[in-house]
Amino acid sequence: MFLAPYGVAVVLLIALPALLNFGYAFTDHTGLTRDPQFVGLANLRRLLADDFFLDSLEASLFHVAVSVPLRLLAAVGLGLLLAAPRPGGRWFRTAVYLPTVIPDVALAVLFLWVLNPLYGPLNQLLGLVGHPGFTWLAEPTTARVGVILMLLFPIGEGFIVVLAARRMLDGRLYEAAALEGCGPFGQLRRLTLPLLAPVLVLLVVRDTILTLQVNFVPAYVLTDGRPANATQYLPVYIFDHAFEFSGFAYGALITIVLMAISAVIITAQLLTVRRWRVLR
Amino acid sequence: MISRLIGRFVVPALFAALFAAPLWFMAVGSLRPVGLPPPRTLEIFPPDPTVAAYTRLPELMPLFRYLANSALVVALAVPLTVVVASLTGFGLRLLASSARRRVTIGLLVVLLVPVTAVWATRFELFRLAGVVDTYIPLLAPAMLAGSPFLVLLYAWSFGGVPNTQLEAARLEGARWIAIWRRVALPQVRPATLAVAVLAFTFHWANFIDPLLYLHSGDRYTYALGLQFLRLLNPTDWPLLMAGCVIATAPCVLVFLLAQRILLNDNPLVALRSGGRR
Amino acid sequence: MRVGVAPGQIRLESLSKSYGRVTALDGVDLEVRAGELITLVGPSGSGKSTILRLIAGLDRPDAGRVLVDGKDVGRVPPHRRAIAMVFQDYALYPHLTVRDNLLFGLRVRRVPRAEADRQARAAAERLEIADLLDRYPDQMSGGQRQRVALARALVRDPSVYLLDEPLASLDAQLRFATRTDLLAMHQELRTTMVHVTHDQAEAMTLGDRVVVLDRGRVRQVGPPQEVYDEPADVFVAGFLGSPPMNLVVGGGVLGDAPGLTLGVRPEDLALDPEGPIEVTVEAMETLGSEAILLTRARASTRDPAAAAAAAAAGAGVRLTVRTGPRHGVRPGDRLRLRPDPARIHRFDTETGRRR
Amino acid sequence: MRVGVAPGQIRLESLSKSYGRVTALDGVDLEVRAGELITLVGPSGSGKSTILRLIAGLDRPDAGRVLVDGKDVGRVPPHRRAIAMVFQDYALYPHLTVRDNLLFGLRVRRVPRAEADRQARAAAERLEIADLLDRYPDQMSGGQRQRVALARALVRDPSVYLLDEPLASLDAQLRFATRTDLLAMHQELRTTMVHVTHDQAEAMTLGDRVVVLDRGRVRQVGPPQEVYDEPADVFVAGFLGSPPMNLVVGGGVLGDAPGLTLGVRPEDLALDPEGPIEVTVEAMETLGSEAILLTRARASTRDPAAAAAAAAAGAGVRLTVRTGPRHGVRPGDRLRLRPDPARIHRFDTETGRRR
Amino acid sequence: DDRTEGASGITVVLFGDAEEIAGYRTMVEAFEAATPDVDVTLSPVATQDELMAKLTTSFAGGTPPDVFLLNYRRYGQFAAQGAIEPAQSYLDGSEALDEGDFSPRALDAFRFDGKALTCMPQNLSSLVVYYNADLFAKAGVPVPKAGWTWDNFLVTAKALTGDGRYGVGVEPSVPRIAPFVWSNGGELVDDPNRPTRLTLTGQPATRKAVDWFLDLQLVHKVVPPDAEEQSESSEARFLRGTLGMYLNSRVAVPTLRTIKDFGWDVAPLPVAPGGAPASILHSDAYCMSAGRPNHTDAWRFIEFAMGPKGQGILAESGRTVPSRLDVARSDAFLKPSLPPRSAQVYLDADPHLRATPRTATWSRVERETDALLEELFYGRVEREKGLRELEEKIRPLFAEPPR
Ligand SMILES: Nc1ncnc2c1ncn2[C@@H]1O[C@H](COP(=O)(O)OP(=O)(O)OP(=O)(O)O)[C@@H](O)[C@H]1O
Ligand SMILES: Nc1ncnc2c1ncn2[C@@H]1O[C@H](COP(=O)(O)OP(=O)(O)OP(=O)(O)O)[C@@H](O)[C@H]1O
Ligand SMILES: [Mg+2]
Ligand SMILES: [Mg+2]
Repeated sequence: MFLAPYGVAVVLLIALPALLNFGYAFTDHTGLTRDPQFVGLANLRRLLADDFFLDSLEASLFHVAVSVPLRLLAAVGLGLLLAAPRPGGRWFRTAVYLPTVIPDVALAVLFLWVLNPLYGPLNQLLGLVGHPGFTWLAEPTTARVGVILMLLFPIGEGFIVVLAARRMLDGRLYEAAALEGCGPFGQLRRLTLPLLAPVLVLLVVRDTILTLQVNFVPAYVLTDGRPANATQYLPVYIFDHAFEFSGFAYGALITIVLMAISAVIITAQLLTVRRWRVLR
Repeated sequence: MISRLIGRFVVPALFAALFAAPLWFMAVGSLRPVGLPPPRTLEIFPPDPTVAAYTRLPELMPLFRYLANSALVVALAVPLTVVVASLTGFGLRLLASSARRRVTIGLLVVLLVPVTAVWATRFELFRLAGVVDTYIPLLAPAMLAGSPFLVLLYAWSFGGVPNTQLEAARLEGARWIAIWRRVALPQVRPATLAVAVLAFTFHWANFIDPLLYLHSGDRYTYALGLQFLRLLNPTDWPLLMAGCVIATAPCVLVFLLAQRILLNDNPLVALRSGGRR
Repeated sequence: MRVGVAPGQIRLESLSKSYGRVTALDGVDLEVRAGELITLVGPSGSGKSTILRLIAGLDRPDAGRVLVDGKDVGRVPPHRRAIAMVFQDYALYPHLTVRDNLLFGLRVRRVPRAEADRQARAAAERLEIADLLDRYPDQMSGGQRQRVALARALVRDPSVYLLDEPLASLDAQLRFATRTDLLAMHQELRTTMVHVTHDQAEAMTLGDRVVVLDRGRVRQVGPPQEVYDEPADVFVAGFLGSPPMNLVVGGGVLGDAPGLTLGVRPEDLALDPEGPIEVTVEAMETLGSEAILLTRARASTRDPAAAAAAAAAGAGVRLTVRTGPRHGVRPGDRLRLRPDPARIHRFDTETGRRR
Repeated sequence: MRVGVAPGQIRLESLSKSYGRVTALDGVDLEVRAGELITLVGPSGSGKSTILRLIAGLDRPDAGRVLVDGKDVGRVPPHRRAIAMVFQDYALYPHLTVRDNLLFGLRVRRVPRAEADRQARAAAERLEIADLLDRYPDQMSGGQRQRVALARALVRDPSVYLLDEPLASLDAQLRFATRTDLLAMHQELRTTMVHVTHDQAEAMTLGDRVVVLDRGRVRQVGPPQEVYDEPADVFVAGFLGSPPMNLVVGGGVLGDAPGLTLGVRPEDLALDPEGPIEVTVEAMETLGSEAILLTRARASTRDPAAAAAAAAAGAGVRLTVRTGPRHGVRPGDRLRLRPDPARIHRFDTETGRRR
Repeated sequence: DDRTEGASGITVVLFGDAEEIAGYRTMVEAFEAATPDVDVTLSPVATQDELMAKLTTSFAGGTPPDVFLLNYRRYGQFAAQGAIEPAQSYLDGSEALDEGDFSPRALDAFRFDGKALTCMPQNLSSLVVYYNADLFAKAGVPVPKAGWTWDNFLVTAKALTGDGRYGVGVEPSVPRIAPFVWSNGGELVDDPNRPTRLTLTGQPATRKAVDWFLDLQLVHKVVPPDAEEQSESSEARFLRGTLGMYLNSRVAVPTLRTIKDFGWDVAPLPVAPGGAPASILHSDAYCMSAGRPNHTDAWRFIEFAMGPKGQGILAESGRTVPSRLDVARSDAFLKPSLPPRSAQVYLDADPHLRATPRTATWSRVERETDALLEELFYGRVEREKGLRELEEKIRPLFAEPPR
């Protein structure tokens, strides 16, 4: 009963539009007219011959492969580092969370500034240690790094989850381990990480989805696919097709591919995890 | 002792500073005089700070109208988000654990649907409902409780209300909705505050929905307005940063209210405690 | 106060309930007389709480019926049954003061304000918590909370009280006092009360009759002393009494009885230099007012199975003896015991039933 | 096994510890002999766990010293003290099997694999959990977990065991059995054990000596029976024994004693038609092997304060009587009681100390 | 409120920065004052990307705006779908407007099938050279004048470069490189009407122009290098007085008018040696969505916007070169109180204006080409290889999507 409003909203606002969208994938819908014709697998054939799609796929996969572990590392590392109660601890945590509340557009604009090769604080910081810096958004690799760097900051939700999960662990276990001769590092390796494993898996899955699909606005504003399509992530590519190049149906097809890829990656993650037997 | 101090304070402080740095640069950048070439060396604080950028903003766009619109949207959407999230979280809480796991997986699947997949097709729905160019489409994310995270936050918090209390209330003749409102909600006020804050930042920053579903320029929200600034005179970094500061400041202020709970030494206890006080 | 037939008679007819694959209740028949204080006792998971929940209407039975005062209440929602329940953790609303806790049910049932206040005050006074009305639950001790929970039940003026382990979270001293209060309250109200505990000592002290449950089935119903003195089967014999009854398969040192299991309670074994059973004291627990001796006898049985088992375990039969304190016995001493022949219990080894 | 002076002697010297504004310990002096099983008992919050934590090195004292085998261990970190601790909630690692739980400490200390396996298996066998080695903690019953926790402590082969309410979360039957196991284990190992409980019955049954704590202070130390028979003050008298000792300020029906409080245990009041105290039975609890009578006597005292108090309460002195079962008494009956004059305890009403 | 469905209101979607939008707003207010029975909902967005997103969602959702402003390089995909109500018949039947009032070059760009007019172009901008007169004086080089050549341009640029300053600011993109190609007699694509591939390397004339353009950066280094451009756009540089010449269309003028510290003016593009003058059309047009119930009111709005009054208002903002010739030739445009003085330059370019192809896929082609040109221009890839790969990569994009 309580789930009803939400359920209705999900059906109306997500399931139904998504289904419609899937339907469009096999038409010639451009988004501009309202009489899409069924064209079967023509879009699929086009996709298979599309070099730009491959670039885009590569960009996305690279991004996920680097960004998810880094974001996780940051969220978990900081979560664990700052979990222990200490005077002023809340303010440290607040500082870590704050970038998460910056609106996407503002974050991207801010990073346009941070990554500015001559005036940007990042290169200036590098200058302090004698490094000439990079033209961040001009080189394919550094542009990707720049986007990853930007997305390393809004990790607040994962951070909070780790904080909370860490606090839920029984302090007794740590005392028991200490009595058995286990130092801080051993406690991290033998207690904290294994015990947090279910939460970490959840975070990885969530972050994978998010990274693949939703961190769209900042990447879009920061680089818009440049340079040389190095940051033409799948959502950006979908957006361009669906909304700029009148390729609505084609965009819909890539959307399906994106969902499939997400599902495959997540399944792979879960299978790996099962092999490690961290979840019973 | 020293190493303990480093471990406990210096390292965390370094990370905190790292994460606070972007905001600092944003604020500092907005205080530079308009039109001045940017500095080529690291500048922790501008030599002669000025608020000129802020005073120029209202000249360039209907700043206060946009802000008022944003405020209106937030004022509508945040309560709705809280209601939906708490109802759903409560519903989730009442489910047996196996059903709960299934619904949680369902939430993840919902996350799996790319946003791009629903933008245009949702429009059709809104047109059928006749609500295009009203604020109702902007409330759609609120109907979805902002994000599954908020639902789970509530489910988590309600987990602290023992079954027996709910049953006691039922025996005393309370309907479920009354139990939700009079027994469960008052016990998770901190969670409500936290959800409200997160919902605030979400709706305040929402950029795509207003772009797609609002037509009238005088209904635009501030997130859209910020876009117009991006096209302005590119030497106007201070102006752009001032725009960002205005976009960010309400979120930061509101968040500072909630950090007491969300970032408490013991967030779970903080979320669940506080029936009163 | 009430005229005619006192209400509050409950009948459970072949009640069954499963949660998923777990069978919580498996055909329970039980009759609770109006005005009776009956105690359900059994190990954890034996279905005690489930019975209360079915009576209260919080869950529905898979099979069987619940009759209150002769009427099937299967379709009556919980709040329409004149039943109040006190939960193990009291289930006080932590965000409300004691007063508002008492008023909660009245408010949701839209009882007029003045009337509601009057009733709440009356209940509070009867349980001597009138001076706590403005406190919050976490500002009170366990015993006080307990009384608030009772007062809240009282406000409903129900014809049946269901008490789910109301004393479990109190410490020993408080438990003793609250037990007394509960008894006094029942003696005064004379309303039907169904009381649940998993503590066998408590089961013996509260209630006119005790119902022993095991894995969803009723094993025995009767007055406590009767159940103690004449347990219906091995389970009841082993469950009630602390330390539990000594049970010897095949009779052994208690006298040969092939196919039977003989039992004797620790207090029915007397130290007697002339006694027939020779034992070695292995350990000893002094409880102030009494002592428990843990002894081991040499198994002298003709039941081959029992003998084999004893031999396999590499040890004789263990016998627990309850005796007075200050008797000068030390671990390692050899003693002789004499069982009270009138108090030897005989059970069928196969079925476990009393013979 | 060990040669020379057995290790495991512990000395606490005026140990104090505060948490924020809460004083958990307030100048505790205590000597635990090597090989002794000593029990700390006291109400909740009296500082029992704190003492264990200070001995283990999990917390640091604010003042005072902890000496193990004569050496101040103030600067020795927990894992360097040869101390094993069993926590009330067992603190088993939930993500590890029983085997890995047992191996945890050995792995950390880099004991060679084969040797580690051998030790773990030995400990498991000694506690009869060898067949549970592949289970996870949440797949076991409370008693089994308890034994795993003990086995884990055993693997360390420490010179001191600290047991923090190891039996608290077990139900009565299991508790009895585990208590027996613990005793047997101590008798076999003869290693120093410090055992904590808040249950006075348990305190009486386990341990060579018992230490009664109240609000961070030691009230009495001694063998259980001695503490029971000669409580050092009113607190100890009231704390040990269930039901607790009857205490009458000013002596009252127990015989006039101005300025003193007289006490008599329920089992030292005999039913005697000739007895000097006339009482009315208010309620009765039958426990199978015994019965408790709750009676009320008319206060006949010359101590004006006590008389006034009794009058104000509108009632006479309550006396609890422990007697055998099956005596045919009913509530409302009038009886006469005779206290055992040799067992009347005398306390100073002002200081509470024994006189 | 039935503005989206009813007969009394129309929705107009426009793009532009804050100042441009302010100009449109003034015009809409004037229209509403003149036509009280039509209520206009002005729906501005910032970038053309956002415009496209907004248009696509509203078209797909079935409620497109009545009128929208669209660049000619993007209208092809709309026209190809029949999503635009062709303007020709309305213009023919109009009493207020006459086809002859407007620049034929601008109109031609919006004849999708080559004959009938699809949208009404509101402006007629062209690529020109803005120059910092003070820097020229300081460097002692003559100010550019009509008919100057690539060589003059390069010499000037070199003279202006140095001391932290650069001679030329230009972004590497199709619309910037095209006029040079055309001036040299080359073509960007194989067939301007039905293009199937780029011809940057194939034709010598084209190749020479491309090389000359790339050399500005790669050889002569008169254009700010990568990091400099990334840090500070050419426009910002010009505003700051550290850039000699800046290539852009009329769109830059409102911003350049904020310059207070030095004099600046505008000049035509240089001509290829032996070539002809050429420039590229920049034009945005008002389009009407097909299938809307209210074309009459929509057309009335366009009539007003394209009339002397509407064009005048926008001309005053400085942002546009009016497509309406009478307004363009009026003093309102030619003799404003504000720079640039030589506004005639924009009009003189009119006869030489050319447009890029207007096919359904052109905007995509242009966008991907721009991205790759940028790589070449800043020397991130080797020239020969880069050009060849560029052509190959772009080639499939010309194909129409499956129908
Ligand atoms: N909501 C439920 N879902 C699944 N299983 C349940 C549920 N409630 C009870 N059970 C199972 O039903 C059986 C009986 O439970 P019940 O709560 O009646 O036991 P109990 O006798 O009250 O035990 P305890 O003394 O531990 O409270 C147990 O095995 C329990 O695990
Ligand atoms: N970490 C802590 N922070 C604050 N106060 C504490 C802490 N640990 C213990 N205390 C306080 O110190 C006092 C003694 O605590 P301790 O745990 O030693 O009591 P205990 O005798 O073990 O009680 P229990 O029987 O309830 O376990 C209590 O008042 C307790 O509230
Ligand atoms: Mg129960
Ligand atoms: Mg403790």
